Amino acid sequence: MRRALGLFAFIGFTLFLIAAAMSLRPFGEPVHTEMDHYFITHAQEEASANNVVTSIVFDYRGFDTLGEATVLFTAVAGVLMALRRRGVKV
Amino acid sequence: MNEVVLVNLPFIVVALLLAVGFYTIGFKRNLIKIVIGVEILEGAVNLFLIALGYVKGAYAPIYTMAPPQAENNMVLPTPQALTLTSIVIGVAVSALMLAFAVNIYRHYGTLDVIKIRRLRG
Amino acid sequence: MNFDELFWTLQVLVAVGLLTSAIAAVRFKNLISAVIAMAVFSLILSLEFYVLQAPDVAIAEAGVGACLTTAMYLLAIKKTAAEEVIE
Amino acid sequence: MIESMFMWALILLLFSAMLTLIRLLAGPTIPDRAVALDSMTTTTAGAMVIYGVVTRQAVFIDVALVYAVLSYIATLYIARYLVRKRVGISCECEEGAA
Amino acid sequence: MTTVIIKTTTKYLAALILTFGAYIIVHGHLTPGGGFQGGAVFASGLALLIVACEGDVIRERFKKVPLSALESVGALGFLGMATLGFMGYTFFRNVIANSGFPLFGEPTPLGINPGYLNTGGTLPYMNIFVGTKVLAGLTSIILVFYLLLEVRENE
Amino acid sequence: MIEHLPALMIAVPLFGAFTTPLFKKKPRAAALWALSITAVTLCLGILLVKEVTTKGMMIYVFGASSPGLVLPSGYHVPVRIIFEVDAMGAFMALSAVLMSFIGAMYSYSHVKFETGLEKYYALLLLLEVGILGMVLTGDLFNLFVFLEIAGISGSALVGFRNYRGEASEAGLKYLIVSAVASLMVLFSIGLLYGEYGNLNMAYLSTQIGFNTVDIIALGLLFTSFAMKCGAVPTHYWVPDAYSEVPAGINPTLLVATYASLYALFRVSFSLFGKVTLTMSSVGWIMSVIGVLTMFIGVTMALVQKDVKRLMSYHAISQTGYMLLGVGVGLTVINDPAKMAAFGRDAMAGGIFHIINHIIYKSLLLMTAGALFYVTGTRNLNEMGGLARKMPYTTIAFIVGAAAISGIPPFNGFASKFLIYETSYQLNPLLAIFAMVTSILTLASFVKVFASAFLGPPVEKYENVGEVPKPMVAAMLILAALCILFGLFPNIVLNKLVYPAVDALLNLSGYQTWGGVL
Amino acid sequence: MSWLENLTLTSPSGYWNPVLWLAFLIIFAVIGYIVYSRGNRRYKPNTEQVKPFISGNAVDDVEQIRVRASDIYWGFMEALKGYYNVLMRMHTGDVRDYILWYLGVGAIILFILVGGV
Repeated sequence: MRRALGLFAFIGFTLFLIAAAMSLRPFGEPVHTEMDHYFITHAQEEASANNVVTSIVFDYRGFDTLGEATVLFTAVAGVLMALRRRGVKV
Repeated sequence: MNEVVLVNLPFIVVALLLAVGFYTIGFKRNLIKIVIGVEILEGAVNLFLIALGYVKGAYAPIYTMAPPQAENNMVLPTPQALTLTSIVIGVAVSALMLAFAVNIYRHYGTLDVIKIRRLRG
Repeated sequence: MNFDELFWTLQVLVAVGLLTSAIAAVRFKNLISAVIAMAVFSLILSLEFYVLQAPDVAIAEAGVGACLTTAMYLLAIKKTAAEEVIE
Repeated sequence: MIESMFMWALILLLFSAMLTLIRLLAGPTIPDRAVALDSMTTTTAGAMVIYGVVTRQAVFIDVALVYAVLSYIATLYIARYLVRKRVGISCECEEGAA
Repeated sequence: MTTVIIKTTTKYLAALILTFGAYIIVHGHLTPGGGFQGGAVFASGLALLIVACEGDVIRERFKKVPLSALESVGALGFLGMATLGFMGYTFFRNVIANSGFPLFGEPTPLGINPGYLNTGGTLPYMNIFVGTKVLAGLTSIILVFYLLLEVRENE
Repeated sequence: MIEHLPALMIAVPLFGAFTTPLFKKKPRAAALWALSITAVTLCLGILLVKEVTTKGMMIYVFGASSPGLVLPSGYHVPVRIIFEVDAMGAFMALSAVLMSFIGAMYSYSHVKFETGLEKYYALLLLLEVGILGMVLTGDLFNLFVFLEIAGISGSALVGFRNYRGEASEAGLKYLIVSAVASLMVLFSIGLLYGEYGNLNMAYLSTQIGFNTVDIIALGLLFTSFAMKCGAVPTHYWVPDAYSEVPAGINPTLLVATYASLYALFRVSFSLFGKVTLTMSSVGWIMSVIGVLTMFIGVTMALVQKDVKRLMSYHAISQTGYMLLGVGVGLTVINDPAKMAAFGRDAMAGGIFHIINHIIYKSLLLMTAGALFYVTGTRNLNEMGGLARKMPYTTIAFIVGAAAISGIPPFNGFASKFLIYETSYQLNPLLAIFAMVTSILTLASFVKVFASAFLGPPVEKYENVGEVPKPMVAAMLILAALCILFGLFPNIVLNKLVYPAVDALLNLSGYQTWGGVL
Repeated sequence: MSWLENLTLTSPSGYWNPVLWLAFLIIFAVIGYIVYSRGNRRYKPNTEQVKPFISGNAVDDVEQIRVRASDIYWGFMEALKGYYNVLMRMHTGDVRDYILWYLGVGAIILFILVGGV
């Protein structure tokens, strides 16, 4: 019973995912590229870096990278906390 | 129909990988397998983002020693930056999940999801 | 053989490899085998990033998938059970 | 001409990687699979280098270098696991790709 | 496990990997790579050292390295580089780029070029800080997993 | 400096979080440091609310040469990350900073005897950072990143008591749920990026149309955020997580849940504003889910015997009120007459209920934590007669229970009153369900009060006394806020809630970054 | 009296003023207190009068007169037994079911939205 209902839900959800993938624009032909065009043409003079991806990661979308570093920090703190030796002092 | 499948092949692969990941999370009984399922989902979404950024016949968005025809013919760089963030998040999530799984094994002595149900009702 | 044909051949090969290794990672009863399959999954994913002109992401996926995640999984499995329960 | 040769070499390398994938699926024991992973990594690293040559992007070599170096560590971890385990369970786990 | 082969290989390979990680971190604004990737490679090198040595050796060695403090320092440095933008601009402004600051402050030539290390503004600094943070974080994750195991086996 | 306020809201707690692990052997110092950081953030949050409600939406462009420079010269798309703080975001930010402060104060005594406290406080601050980022940002991918921060730090905190197996179980469940939800959010972000090549929510909302990909993205975002905020068929993680987390984290975790609710509202009203303007089915789905959430939550709460689990099911049921209130508004959004008649009031009720619920549910969960602190158990069957031993806790509990049941003059009544009145106008059945839920809520809190505080005293707890002063202070502050918000609901409504409602409804203002263009 | 109106919460079909409510409450409390104080006081502590009266039976053990939390609303739960059976079967506590419910709800919502109902 559980398995049948679960399979039903799973298949239904997956069909929509495949539908989304099929109805997306063709692979390799992006339509709206204004933002990326700005990055490619302006990254060298504004961030003075040859690697456009790095200039996005640390300059244009640097705040995301701060979030990313925070995620890693959080995970490390969480792992160290979850695997600490003794839970209670006393 | 056939054309759509071939042209959108990476996207279809992404959808199928998502399906595999959801199947793993939904129907496997081992916790480590469930963590693997989450990681398959991560990989699928990362692949999706990168596939969105590809431009036919374009070059990597790096100016250092690039071939001369790469000028003004680069793939979209934003999805790559997003994917980097997403990969780091994936590592963080799987590390924490594995730590919890190890902790659960210490207390419950099993990794069977059916038996890890002290909290219910 | 021109570049376009090469690209699509690579795409098909990578698609097959990704799906196969993912399904293998799910189906293997032994968790070590599943982790090895995940390493292969990560390798092929990295190759796909590479082919799609994203070397930054490919390095990240390589560094993470080839070594760190595999090591974490193996250490975690070492501390727990290696075999999946029989359903 | 030389371009085409590189492309064929690339295809051949990836084809051999596929063959090792079959070994990974079928390999009855864990060491088989570990070796399959290792050889597949090496093959794919070679393929990456050739792809960099085909597209004439020198900076792509870094990726292949990282992969070639790091796969050693993964193999070492697996080996370490197997050594510890041999005392308890034997490695002859008899199930295939199911 | 720690056979002669492993020990000898590790000795040279670890040095190579660590150097390579440092290269990826520092050259992040020129070639593929950056703080996170380099940090991951560096942490992989340390993971190699961890797996190739015996448990006690690792504990002795890494007790002297304040990994979590290193991680905090990396994160704080990254935040501090971002805060530099408050001097007249906004948060995360790349204030050093094209400013003529002696370290990494030169403008880069436009178009395709062989790559000059002394460019990038705050990007190389951020790369280094993030690299420090990532290598400390990932190493401490691996280490805590590994040491937990050793303790349990000894008990 | 005042224009840098949105960035400082993130930078200050982040600085605190990064420095807290340095207090490795000094847990007291870490606690005081975290408390002072949350206090500073509280001051900044109050400043932010004042600024936003008086001067309108605040824009902060990260990395531009000035904070208001949205578009680069010569381009008509935004390229940098933009913080877009309107009254709704400021409202949520205020609740987040307030609750983090209260939680840090409460934790000072509550987790005194545990180890790893520097990590605990760091994670508390990181949870606050995650919430603040989620509610202040105007960038879709940034929303995802902060959603992950909130999810990971929240689940790590749920697993804080690692000597209990149940805590790790709950943490793993929460982590898997939040990982899957955020991955689906990222997938739909990818769909939208693939269609329109941008990540800014204001820009995207001008572009979004009715094609299949957009609608699928809407569905995925809706479902994911609904799961993260604990709407009913996907609510199962809520009782697990809330009951295992230390009580000092409960307020912040509650706000983290409602940050997802905020994201749900933001997606429905702003990002897909053009779509939901003509598709009333989104509003109906939200209302129906709200009613289901309310009813199933409260009936499950009635049969619990674990006190924190009971209160967590009430948290689910109260989420239903918010979904119902805002869903009623969303249903009639394309009908100006109905909107003026009751839609705006319904939304005000739903949004006012967010802060009311955060206050009284935190209060209740804290009293449950105080009971756990003195008795060491959460099982109601083993408690009894604690009223004389813990007078302040009892008073706080009575205030909270009266507020959650909607008894005047406490704050729960004001918002529930608005929701009943307005949902009756849409469909009387909705209002009847809401009232039945309220009655059942009162019934289940009578049960808790009778079995924990009344009855003959238990010998085991002969020697227990009142909990330490910081815990009492935290509870009494919240009890006072309950009474204040109940006595002067109009002030809160006019100063905070109606601006937030108008900010949600003001689609064109959101799309043009508050009139920058 | 504009401040009084300022505090009045109006809704489509009603209004609520906490200050007025409080004033009435105080008036009624005063009336109640007057009525209460005019009654005669017969409360004597430490006598039989303050002991709980349980159908005239003498109960020595305190544990026997405690109403346990799981016994409260027993009748309610008995009456709604079918409903609670279904509900309890939904709450399995299995993490896979959480995800499967998510998939199911997502499929239904997507069906409604894409189908354009």
